[in-house]
Amino acid sequence: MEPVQAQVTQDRRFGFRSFTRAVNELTIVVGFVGISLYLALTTPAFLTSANLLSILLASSLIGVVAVGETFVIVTGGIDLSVGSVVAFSGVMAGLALNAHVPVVVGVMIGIAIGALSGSFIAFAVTTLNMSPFIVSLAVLAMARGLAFIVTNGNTIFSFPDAFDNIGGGNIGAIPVAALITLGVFLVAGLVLARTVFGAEVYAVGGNRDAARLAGIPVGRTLAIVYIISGALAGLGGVILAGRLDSAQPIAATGLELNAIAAVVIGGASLFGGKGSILGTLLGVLIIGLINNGLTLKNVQPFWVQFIQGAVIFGAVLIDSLNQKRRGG
Amino acid sequence: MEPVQAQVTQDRRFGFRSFTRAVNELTIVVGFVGISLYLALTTPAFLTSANLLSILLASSLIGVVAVGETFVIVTGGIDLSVGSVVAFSGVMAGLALNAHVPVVVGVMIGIAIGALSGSFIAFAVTTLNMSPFIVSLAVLAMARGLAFIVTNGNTIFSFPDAFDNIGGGNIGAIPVAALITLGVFLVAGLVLARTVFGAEVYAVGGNRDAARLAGIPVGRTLAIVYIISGALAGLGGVILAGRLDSAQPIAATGLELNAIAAVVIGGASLFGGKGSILGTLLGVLIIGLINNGLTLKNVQPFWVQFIQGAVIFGAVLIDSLNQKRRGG
Amino acid sequence: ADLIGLSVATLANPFFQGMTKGVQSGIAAHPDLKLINTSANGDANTQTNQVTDLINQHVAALILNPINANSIVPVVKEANKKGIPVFTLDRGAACGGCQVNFLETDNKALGKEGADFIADQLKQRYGSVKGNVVDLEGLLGTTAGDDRERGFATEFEALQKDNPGLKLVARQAADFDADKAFNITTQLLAAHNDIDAVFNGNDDNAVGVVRAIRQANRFKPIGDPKHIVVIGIDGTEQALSSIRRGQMDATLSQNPVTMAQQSVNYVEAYLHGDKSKIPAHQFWPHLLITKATIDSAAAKSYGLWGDEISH
Amino acid sequence: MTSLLEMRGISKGFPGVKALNEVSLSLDAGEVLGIVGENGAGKSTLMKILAGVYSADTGEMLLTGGIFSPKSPRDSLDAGIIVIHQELSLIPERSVAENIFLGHLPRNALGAVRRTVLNRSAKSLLARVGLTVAPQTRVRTLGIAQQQLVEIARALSRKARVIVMDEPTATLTTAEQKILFATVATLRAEGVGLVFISHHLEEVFEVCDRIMVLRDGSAVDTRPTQAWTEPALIQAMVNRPIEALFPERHAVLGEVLLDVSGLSSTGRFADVSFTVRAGEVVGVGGLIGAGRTEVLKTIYGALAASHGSIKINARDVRIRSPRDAIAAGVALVPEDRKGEGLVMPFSVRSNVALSTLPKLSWLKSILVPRRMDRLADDAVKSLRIRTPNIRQTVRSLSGGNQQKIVLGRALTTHPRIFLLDEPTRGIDVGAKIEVYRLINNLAEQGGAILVVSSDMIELLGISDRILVMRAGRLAGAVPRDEFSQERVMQLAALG
Ligand SMILES: Nc1ncnc2c1ncn2[C@@H]1O[C@H](COP(=O)(O)OP(=O)(O)OP(=O)(O)O)[C@@H](O)[C@H]1O
Ligand SMILES: Nc1ncnc2c1ncn2[C@@H]1O[C@H](COP(=O)(O)OP(=O)(O)OP(=O)(O)O)[C@@H](O)[C@H]1O
Ligand SMILES: [Mg+2]
Ligand SMILES: [Mg+2]
Repeated sequence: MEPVQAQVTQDRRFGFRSFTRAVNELTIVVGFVGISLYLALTTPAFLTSANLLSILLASSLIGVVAVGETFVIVTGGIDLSVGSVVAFSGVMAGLALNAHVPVVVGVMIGIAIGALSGSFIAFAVTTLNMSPFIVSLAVLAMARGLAFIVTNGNTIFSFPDAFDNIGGGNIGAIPVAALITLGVFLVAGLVLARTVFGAEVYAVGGNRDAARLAGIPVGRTLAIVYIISGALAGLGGVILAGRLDSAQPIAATGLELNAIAAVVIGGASLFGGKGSILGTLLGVLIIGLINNGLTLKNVQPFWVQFIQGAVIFGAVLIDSLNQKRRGG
Repeated sequence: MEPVQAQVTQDRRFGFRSFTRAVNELTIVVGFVGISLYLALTTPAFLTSANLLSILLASSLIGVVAVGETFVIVTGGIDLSVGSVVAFSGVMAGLALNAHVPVVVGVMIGIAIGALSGSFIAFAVTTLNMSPFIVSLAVLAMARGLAFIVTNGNTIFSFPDAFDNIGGGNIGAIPVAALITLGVFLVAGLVLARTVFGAEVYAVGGNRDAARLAGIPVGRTLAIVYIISGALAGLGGVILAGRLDSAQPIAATGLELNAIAAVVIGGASLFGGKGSILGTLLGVLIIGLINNGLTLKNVQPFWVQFIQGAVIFGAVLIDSLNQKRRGG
Repeated sequence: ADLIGLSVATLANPFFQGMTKGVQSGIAAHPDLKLINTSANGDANTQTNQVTDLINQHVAALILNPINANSIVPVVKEANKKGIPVFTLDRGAACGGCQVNFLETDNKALGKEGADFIADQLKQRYGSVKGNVVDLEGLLGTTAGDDRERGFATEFEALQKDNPGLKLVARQAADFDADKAFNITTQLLAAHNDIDAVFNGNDDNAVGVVRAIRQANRFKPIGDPKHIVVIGIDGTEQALSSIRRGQMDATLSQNPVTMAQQSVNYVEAYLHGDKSKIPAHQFWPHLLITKATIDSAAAKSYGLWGDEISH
Repeated sequence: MTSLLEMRGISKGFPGVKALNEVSLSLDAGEVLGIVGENGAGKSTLMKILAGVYSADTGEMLLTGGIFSPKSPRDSLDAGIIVIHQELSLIPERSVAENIFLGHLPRNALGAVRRTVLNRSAKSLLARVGLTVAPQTRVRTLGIAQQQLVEIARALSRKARVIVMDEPTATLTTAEQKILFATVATLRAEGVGLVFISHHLEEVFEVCDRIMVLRDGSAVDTRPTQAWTEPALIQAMVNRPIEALFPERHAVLGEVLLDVSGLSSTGRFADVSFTVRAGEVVGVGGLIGAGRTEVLKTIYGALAASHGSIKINARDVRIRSPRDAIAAGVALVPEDRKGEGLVMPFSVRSNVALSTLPKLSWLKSILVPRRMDRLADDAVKSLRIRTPNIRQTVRSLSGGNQQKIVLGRALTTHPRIFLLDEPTRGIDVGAKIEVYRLINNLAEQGGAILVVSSDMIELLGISDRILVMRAGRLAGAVPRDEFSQERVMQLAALG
């Protein structure tokens, strides 16, 4: 029995190696390259290593947070709490450091606070069957409130250098935070693309009923995903506090929308089942590039937001036209 | 699996249904009644007509915006631009009024600007096939940017009384804005629950492919929905500018999250096909009650956000436990 | 006791915490007053709603720290109608006599003095006013951000007229957000290796700048010809600490605690004392604080509020 | 000797429905048990209880003599009970291989998926079920029949003691069925116990050792296959005598209603030309992936045509959307009822009304619930849709009844041209006869009907003429007097 047509179709679609295929799917790469080219050609300062590293550094906070958000979004969920959790973990780590715990412990406290708030969301979403949107919105408000309550609204500052270096130090010329972020992307990329857990994350997001019928521990998968997102927000809090040598309860307000935007620009669907860490990396870098370009070109502040919006629109528009052309 | 959901005999999608049945489904009503009772019993100032009217007045901006958002969310879309559009329409109406156009024209300009930005989203979503999340996020940034650009960052103020009364006047004891908002809820409730268009909105959100094959004009339905959302955000801008006798480019920042929260608290799903105007009304009022209660009970500001989050969490938790119990 | 309603614009910034603490301690000093305390989270509409709720509770007086001078007018008029006296703090209501007293920070002057400070430093460095300056504005659309920017920009342009060597290499909005200031500065430092000074819309901006300079290994002690002058506004605890450590050059401190206490004193006088002594409008003084002056008697008597409120 | 599996006195109720009433069955190792029954008889529900999806209200299950009470699908899978559910349950965005091994992907010590092992194993399983797509192919790009084969391959990927196939053949053509039956034989020889559910009685007779009949949630009779005759089986299922399966065709052909010429859709099919006359039933045969669905959808305006023209009633028409098609008097019953036919969470009434909302309203805008009720009631009555009431969500209906709702909706627009894609998929004999009669009536009333079906017997039974497609092209047409399975198969496979 020879379904000829199907055979032909498959060859056309899947004859290439996997990298080509990934790029093929990530048509947003066109937008990314376009923006980079434009900046490279019009702004002499753009293609300096100091500048490129500064983009990486500036992207590190949103980057680690967006990685966690990618896991959540691939399951079809959403985590609106990340910005507040960054602030809350940051001030908790800061309070601990000011009480003279060792730096390692301070870092772990930051990450643990994030993971804890992630577990709260996980519990509500899996066991109580509540909507991730509402739960994480409630945690957005609660974590922010807690950050104010524990600090009395004050800025916590003056941390040991070892801690500050996490966010603001360099190894050679490379910012530590950028290295950490790249590490997070690498590990997360492997986990999501190559492991059984990653496959389960996609399955849960692609068709939750089918995943359950196939014996996948849906609840556990969802729970882990929110904990990852929380823990990475905690790490983000540590990076931010270290970078500024201070932790403010108001920090990272609105970060969640930017992180989610990066994930969606990177090709994920809020309906779940779609998305990749590579895509998110592109999304994060596109946002980083736009901000960098606006600074380098010294765009008038009134115009900044408009142009940010227009460029994101343009980049995704290219993407969608591109997909249309390919016959998506 | 979804057996629990599926068993329930229901026709919440469209067509007539008895009021009790609607309430039966809207278990969030329990949370609403709970919060009201608590406030009524513990706070003497709560059950005064002045206070109750002030809750309605305070809910009017988020209310009109949430109505538009309900339409969008029922189709499975999202409109993140509403906060910025409120600001942009407000300043445009304000600029027009300061150029001495008649009040009616000023109002129409505000609404038209909203509708226009809605059409932009509609075009991108339907014709260019872009994701509503990204498009409306881009419009969020662009509309905010435009609001700054056209005003040079300045506050526009001192409008004719007739205009200010829209947002801040009373008819008898009743705030005009509250009346307008209730009118919007009524009309929208009828449209969504009882008209062909409303049924189409639900169908598009419930299964877009099936809707298209059934001959429903999917693109047109989606387009109208975003235009409604934009126009109502424009109306929101007018109400706000009137209420404050001034229009600021920075106004209504973050309003989108609150509006979406109200819709989701009211039982809508971000996956589309579910939700109702009555539910959104309850969601809006719950948020209004919480804020009112926090002021009446003189909760310390540091605790406000935490309690807001906790109460929303609690209200929706009751809802989900309730649904579980009913679902058996 | 008389109920006093307070609405501050936000608590997102230590300055407003100082203001709240000032009102609280002021009220504590008057046993016949009781406080209802709200914060509007930076949103004018929320503030209007909160003030309405306060009016509905029949407060005896309102202390308002408006988000926007125009937007607050309708509820101030509403309060007037109900006979509730209104006292404004830091920012007034744009209806003149509708408030009993308006205690103001002169934001334009702060911006102007920031420009002058930078000009002084450059003159010390180069013998004449020249060099490359960055302007990191605060949050667009806020009175503090906009007025300080206006004060700075006007003065800077005036200085430029007389001193052609004075350049503005970048003007960006850092939104009173330390992280945003950090990112912008990192990128500006990568693009320009000859920045002499950075003006900041507030101290949070300045803190981000200081950290970015350190991160980029561009920090040189004050006095070094390559030192980048950083000046902020407010006098937060972190800024004071940074000045003591010689990382940041100066802050233009305005004392919200004493300002707010004064406002409460006026309320008390209005309700139970001598109304005639209450001025309709008053600029609350501010003070330039540098490493040289931070421990001076002048600074002590003005009050290092940033240090006070956290202890 | 204990049986492999025993279900005793199983009852299950849903609000408004008693789906199962004291049903018992036993299954031995190496045995194939057939379960037949009308739509909504409770077959799938019984199997879902076995699969750990639902828990029974009463009754117990024994697996090799020991009490078996699964709390989740996972428990059943771990016990070696594999159910191929009636509703496809695949992850559309993932690869075929990953779908096959979902829930037990081969992994190394680090938890990484062993891709090479995965793809190799998947390839051999795909070969076993006769699907020749690459294991890396995304399921989303597969037709529904190909997806069904993936489901079967998935069942074979696990170490099974019991395999349940709930209408595995509903979407398959004869060729794949043969392979499936061979697989069933192998499994049986290996000592696996199989449950086979189908509305194709000839298949049931072919593969089963024993056949159990469910009617209205009760097991009415179980006998060895030899002890059943087809009429007896049907009688037991529907509890009333059934005449001939296919109605007599008295085709009175009128003018050409649908004239398709040179129709192409890039990448899908090319140069398809044919006509359908008023009163004519034209069947379309072909293998999986031949492009039949795409042709129907292109005519209906749901896919874009790249070349060609369509005439309706001798007039050129431009159909750009399903809406245009409906306005031109064309109706489509899509093959994938869950994905494209129904809005699953909506009620029966809402689904039936979907295509004629303006007509059910006042001034074409305000819905008149009474009209909607009447329309839905009519559809339920005339198609004998089994539902507690018209407000029931269609998700809770049995597959066959869902299919009838799609049909019912198509009729509400009073079309003259019917494009029916696998219209009897998953429908019981009784209902099938009703559908055949319906098709016949529509033809007699002057309708032009194009039926895609992978059920060869059905195709031969109801058509006046059969078009055969192969690899995106029309391979030929067979007039009624030349009808034979061989002829159609030959055109479909060889050309
Ligand atoms: N989740 C559910 N909620 C409510 N009723 C249900 C649910 N699942 C099944 N039913 C009802 O139970 C009865 C049996 O359905 P079931 O799916 O078992 O039938 P079936 O024999 O498999 O039919 P078919 O041949 O059409 O697949 C039907 O009346 C159906 O409407
Ligand atoms: N959404 C899709 N995207 C890409 N290719 C598709 C899609 N749907 C189907 N195809 C491919 O188009 C071809 C024809 O589809 P399909 O299998 O539906 O045809 P068919 O003749 O109707 O067969 P059957 O209905 O028996 O499955 C197949 O190669 C299939 O893989
Ligand atoms: Mg079934
Ligand atoms: Mg087909």
